[in-house]
Amino acid sequence: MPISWSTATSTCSTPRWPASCPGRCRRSVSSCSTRHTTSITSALRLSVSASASRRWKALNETCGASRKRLIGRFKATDANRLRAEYNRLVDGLAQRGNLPISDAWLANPALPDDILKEAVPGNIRRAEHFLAVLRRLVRFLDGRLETETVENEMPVSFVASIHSQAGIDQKMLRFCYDRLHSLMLTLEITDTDEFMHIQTICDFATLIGTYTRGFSIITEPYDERMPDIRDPVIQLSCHDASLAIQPVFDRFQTVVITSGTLSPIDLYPRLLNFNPVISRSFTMSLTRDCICPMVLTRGSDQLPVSTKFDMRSDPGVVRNYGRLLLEMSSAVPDGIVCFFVSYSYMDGIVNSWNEMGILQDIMQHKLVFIETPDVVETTLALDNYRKACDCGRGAIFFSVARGKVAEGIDFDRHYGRLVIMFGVPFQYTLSRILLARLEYLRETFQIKEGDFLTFDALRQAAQCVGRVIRSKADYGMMIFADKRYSRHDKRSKLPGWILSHLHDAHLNLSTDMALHIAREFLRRMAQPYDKMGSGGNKTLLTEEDLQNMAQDAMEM
Amino acid sequence: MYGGGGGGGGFNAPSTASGRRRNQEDEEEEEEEAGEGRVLEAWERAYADDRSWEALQEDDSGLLRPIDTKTLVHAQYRRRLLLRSAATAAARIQKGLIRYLYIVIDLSRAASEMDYRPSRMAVVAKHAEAFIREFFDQNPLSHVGIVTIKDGICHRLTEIGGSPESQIKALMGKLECSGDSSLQNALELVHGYLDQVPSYGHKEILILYSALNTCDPGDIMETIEKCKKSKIRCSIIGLAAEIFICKHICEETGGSYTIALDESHFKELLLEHAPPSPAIAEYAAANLIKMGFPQRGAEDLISICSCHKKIKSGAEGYICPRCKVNVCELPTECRTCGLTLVSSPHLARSYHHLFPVQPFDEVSSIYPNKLGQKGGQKCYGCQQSFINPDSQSSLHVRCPKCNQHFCLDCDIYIHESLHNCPGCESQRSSSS
Amino acid sequence: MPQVMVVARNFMDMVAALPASKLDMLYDSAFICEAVLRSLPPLAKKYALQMLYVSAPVVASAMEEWVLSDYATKHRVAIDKLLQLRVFVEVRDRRKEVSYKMNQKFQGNMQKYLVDGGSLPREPMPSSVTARLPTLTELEAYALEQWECFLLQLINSSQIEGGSSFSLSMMRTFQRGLLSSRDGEAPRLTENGFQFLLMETNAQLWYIMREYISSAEERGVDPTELISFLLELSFHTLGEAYSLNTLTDVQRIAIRDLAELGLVKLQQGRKDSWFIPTKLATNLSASLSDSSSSKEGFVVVETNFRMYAYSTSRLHCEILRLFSRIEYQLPNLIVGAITKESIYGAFENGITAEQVSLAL
Amino acid sequence: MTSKVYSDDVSLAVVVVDTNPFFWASAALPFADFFAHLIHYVNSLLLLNHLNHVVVIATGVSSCTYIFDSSDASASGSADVAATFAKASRKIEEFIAQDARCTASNGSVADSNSASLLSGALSLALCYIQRVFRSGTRHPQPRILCLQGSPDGPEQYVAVMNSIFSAQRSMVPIDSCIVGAQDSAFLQQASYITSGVYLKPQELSGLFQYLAAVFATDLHSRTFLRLPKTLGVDFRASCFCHKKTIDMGYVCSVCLSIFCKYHKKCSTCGSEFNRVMPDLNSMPDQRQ
Repeated sequence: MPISWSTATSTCSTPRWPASCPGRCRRSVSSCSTRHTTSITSALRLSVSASASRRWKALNETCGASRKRLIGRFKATDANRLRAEYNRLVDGLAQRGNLPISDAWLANPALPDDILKEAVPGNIRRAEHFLAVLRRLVRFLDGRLETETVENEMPVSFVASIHSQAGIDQKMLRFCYDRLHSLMLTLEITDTDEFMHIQTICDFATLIGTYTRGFSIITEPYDERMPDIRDPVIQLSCHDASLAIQPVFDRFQTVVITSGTLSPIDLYPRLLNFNPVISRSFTMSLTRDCICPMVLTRGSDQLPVSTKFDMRSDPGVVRNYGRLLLEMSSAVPDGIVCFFVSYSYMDGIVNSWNEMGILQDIMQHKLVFIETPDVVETTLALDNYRKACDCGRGAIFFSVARGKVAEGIDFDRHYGRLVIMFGVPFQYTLSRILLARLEYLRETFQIKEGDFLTFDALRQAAQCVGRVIRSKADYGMMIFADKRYSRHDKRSKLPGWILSHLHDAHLNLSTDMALHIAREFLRRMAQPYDKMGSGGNKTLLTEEDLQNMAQDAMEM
Repeated sequence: MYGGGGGGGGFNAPSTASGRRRNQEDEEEEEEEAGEGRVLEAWERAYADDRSWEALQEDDSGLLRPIDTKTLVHAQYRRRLLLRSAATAAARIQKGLIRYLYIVIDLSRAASEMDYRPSRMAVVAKHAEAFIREFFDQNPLSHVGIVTIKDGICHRLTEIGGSPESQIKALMGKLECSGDSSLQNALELVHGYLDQVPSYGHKEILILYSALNTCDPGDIMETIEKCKKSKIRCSIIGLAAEIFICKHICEETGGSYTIALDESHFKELLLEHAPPSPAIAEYAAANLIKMGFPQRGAEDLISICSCHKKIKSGAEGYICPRCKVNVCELPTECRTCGLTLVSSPHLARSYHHLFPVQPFDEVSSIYPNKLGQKGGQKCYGCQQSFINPDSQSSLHVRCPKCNQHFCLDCDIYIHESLHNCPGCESQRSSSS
Repeated sequence: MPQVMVVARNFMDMVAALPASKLDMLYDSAFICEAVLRSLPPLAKKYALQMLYVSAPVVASAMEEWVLSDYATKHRVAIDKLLQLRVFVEVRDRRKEVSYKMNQKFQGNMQKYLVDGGSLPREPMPSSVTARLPTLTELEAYALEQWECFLLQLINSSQIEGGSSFSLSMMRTFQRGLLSSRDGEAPRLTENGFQFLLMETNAQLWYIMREYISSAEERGVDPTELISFLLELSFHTLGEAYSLNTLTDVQRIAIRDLAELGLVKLQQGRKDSWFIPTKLATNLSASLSDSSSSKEGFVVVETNFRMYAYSTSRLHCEILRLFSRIEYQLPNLIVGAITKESIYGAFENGITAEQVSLAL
Repeated sequence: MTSKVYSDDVSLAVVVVDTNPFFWASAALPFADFFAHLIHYVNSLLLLNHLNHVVVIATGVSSCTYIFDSSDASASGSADVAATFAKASRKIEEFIAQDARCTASNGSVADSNSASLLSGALSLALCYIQRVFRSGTRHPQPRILCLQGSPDGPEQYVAVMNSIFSAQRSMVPIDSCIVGAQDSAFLQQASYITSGVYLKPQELSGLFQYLAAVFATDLHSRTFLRLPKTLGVDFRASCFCHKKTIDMGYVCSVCLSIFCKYHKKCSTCGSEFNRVMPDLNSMPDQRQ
């Protein structure tokens, strides 16, 4: 099971967008793409499903094993090294002090410095004790997993129950991560993945030990989607993105947050609770209008298409989506990326396409690759997808909004001439985590569920389609295939750089019209053009251009 | 009267990038001012790009009349011309005049698409024919072969040869399309053929590509390398959209890659390949070729022609100067002694590439007859007076050498077709 | 349109039909010769030219040598034509061998022409005498206007264009064929009348002239004189003024009628009057009507029988009105619809469907 | 439709007249008579069809010019054709004089067998014909008639050839009537390539008869007629180095210039020749 420790990715991602103004982040000390920070939900996830139970044992064993090995090491290692380690544990503070501060927060952004600065409590300083503590903790969690009911509690109560049942107090919990870390350092353990699970537990412990608010622990014995199979899960979910960005604000005096998908821009200060000095949304400066967003609402048969629950399983809709993809695959060169709202939906629709024979027809034009929850498979698929694009065979990549691909992978140039967003990627509204989070948001920030949901969905959508164009030499088309996109409240939440290119004529298209537009667009884009941009639309600013701008700014 | 305007608009719009951009812009604004609910239907979209109706004006009596596209056409012609003359700036420009060209025509499934009327295939064939004629007109000593791709395999329609007719006939015969297309197979095949041509020949491939993908048996990159090694210049004209691999091929082999916007643009792009490209020095080895210039046989003599083995009276045959055998048509290779037989007109056809007429410089109409003493108000070439009422601009050009003035039409004609300056030709001093 | 040829040739037939003596008389005037020559088929022209300086008769068989064997028929046609018009005269020498020689008069005239590229029938009046002459464009406008209003006259004789009321003789001319005038009611257009409307201006001209000439016979006027005069007329210079005094009285009568048709423009000077030939006149001898005389404009007919005609001329409008309901007229656009009634109306007048579709 | 039936008749004839004084000085037929024949011919063309259109271009040793255009004649009224002819003859005299003057001025070529500027005249003619083409759809059928006496000028080879091909491209036949002593290889090729008629009359005194018989007929009716066939067209090239005609020679693969013997370096495009076939792979590839 992949463990997405999302906060770890919230560090300086160099500003990508708009890629036009060299002097932009000169004054900033740091800047980060907010994309990730807000999505720091579902932090930890221990699975004890049948398949994983073995792993659970393995976990225990590893605990045991590691402990034994540790003991062994103690025996083996000479006194001074032991002392050295001991010292480090004792005056962790000093140690930390020596380390450059930035490293500290980079290494562990989620934990405020005060923890780091404190010394490790005595009762887990010795390795044996620490391991014993871990043992107890694991056993406790194990116990919790036995439960038949869905529980949702705050860290406080959870910690309390741990204390009562496992006799581990908050302080100890808080230091698990740290302690394990140092332990591993000492023993120079390299094969960390063997210890992944134990680390997970430590992380978990540390987090609950640290934060009293903004998180909640959710224990679900069953997966809602398949309520008969027992699949108990303990989830620690973070509702408050501001926690993650907090250290950044503390650490730097000037923070510039840039992103291609910050919209509506006013929502962010509330989510990340800070008050912006300036908040600007820039339009994209392009030599030619090289992106062509379209909203496709109807299939060729003029029937509406959508992924609303009532419609998504309708064969008509499925077929229309299929036809759309087929037509496009015959008209668009090289790479096409498709995003679906969820894995389950993707599986479903791809299956039915297969049955309808649409998939086979598509295969005649392009190879089809699918993203799976498995990282390795996905990377492999991506590789081959790229190859297929390079060698001219043409390929389609099926992917999922909010998936790994949607988050991190670029489909620029010929790797993505077209991206189709099938449906509006709303979150799975019944999930406990989401509910909990919405509740939290309502209480703390007075943000309405509806707003947040659409905002979140559209941001996801924008982010998906944003994969396709990465520079102004590049060009690509974006199809939002759902009738709901044509509604103003939805559309208006799209970022400006998309809206500015979204002609009114492209707001309510059917498949055949979209096809025609696509052909036109591709031909137009294939024509040679002057890279520098000419006259009115100058896109590459020179030094003096900037100075002039500054001048103007001064004057007004 | 519609035809003129529409045609003009349609023709001008794609060719100039700026024109393109302008069109898009006013298309945008047009659509912005079109209200919220309003949706351009598909057929409307087709016209939204080239807004040919804007080219129409009304004259005082309310009659429609198309704007005179003459100046526009002339402007873009001049751009072409100057471009060309800039390319051949060097006084002694080397041109690859002996070309071995394989035209690869994609007859895969995609060629049956109807976005070109009546179908891509038909359009391609039609213009390919025109191209072949034009090609031989411009490069008489060159050879052309046709290869078609169909069902993923590709086979040679006609082997490389010197006469247009056979090629065209073969092409017109074979017009149905199916299956996938494979660039690699095509390149492999043609590469195989082109490896045999003599070293002084310039090897070229021109691919007219309808499909948007290629199903290759092996690694196409290797094939590209091979072509590159054996100095084969691949150019591709795409009918639908830009494909990465095609771009790659052309960049690697020094060819040009263009995408046709519509039929007229396609024709334009295709014909750009007719004039010989400036020879890249190492692409072909310069060499002296021994050639024979046979004379028509005398009326009375009856002989057997070596090509068809038929009895011919000498009149419709030529006599190889070396081995005195009778051949039917020129240019060809003597079957007996292998001597390349050409007629001097064949060579002469391509001389204008060597001695181009230098571009005339434009003269504004403010002082029409100050410079041209002889030219005066009239075009020296066609005697048409520059001051014609209907066209408001009496812009004309002047030959820098003989200072004669010419009207725009003559200017185009002289540079595109005639290739001598009448002024210079009718002066003893400069005529030699 | 085939009719044009028919008409044009018919005229020459008429000339040919004249008895030899009259023909020779005609050939006295160089213009007749010229006109006749020009009306010949290409090959015949060539022969005439070739024979021009040959005084001795040429053997027919030798002539056949001139053409390639498989075009002998054309050769035949040409020769026949020449004989018919007595441009060539057949002579048989004692060895019964057919050979042709050229009509002396004809030959003479032609030779003269070649030397001094054709002179003029009569000197134009010095511009001092004449008041300001209309410019060519004015003249053409005048001619067309006249001609059109004459045609309009044909279409609905009820409406009379201002000023130009046609003389009886002319009307009578039209009666023959074009208009079926049942006594009592106003004359209406007949089938070939409609056909006539669809012809090229030049063809129409010829047609009318033929009618005119043949009708002239009834009026006891010698057709040859008319013919020669008409042809002469056609060689006058466009837009020059010629005095009426140079004309015979027959010609004077004729010229009045012609003026109504717009062939010539009459002007009254201080002491004497003169006539100015218009384009129509000068085109008389032309076998081909040049494009300027045939008016621009075209008709679009939709499948719903709605009809858009791009034309400024009232004439077109009227012609269309014959078989369709004109809905409205823009400066350069006539919009009409072909309805059941309208088409029935057309059939009433004996206009056939073919003609209608032909017209469109 | 009508136009189609008749337009075969209507023809535009551009007559190129050689007024090379060096030639006419020693010609069998005095220029005056020749000109008279010409006038007859032009008249006969105009006679055949009043829409026929004749243009006369004079080509001298060192210049060319238009001397007669029936269109501006008819514009001023077909009446004063005679006047226009008078003007024409005046013009041609002026031209000859002026031509002689500039020949004298650039005393480069004063030898007796110097050529007239055929290339220039042809170029002018073609330009004029293009204009007629532009004039509209029902333009007359153009053709060119060259009345040449003086010998060919080898230095005009390329230019003449260019004009010939251009004529061929626009389907303009080039008829040629040689009034001089020897055949003209240029015009032979011109007539052959553009499928015109090449004629060298034996009896110059009856020139008009030839003109009327052969060159007066329009293109359409030419197909019926038995016209003089061109036999033995000389297709041999003249080498660039010595301008002498050869029937076997070396051609530069880069610029196709012809040499009568092997050279190390092409004098036209300056590319070096290496006798041995170079193997391509050994050559350095400048692309990377």
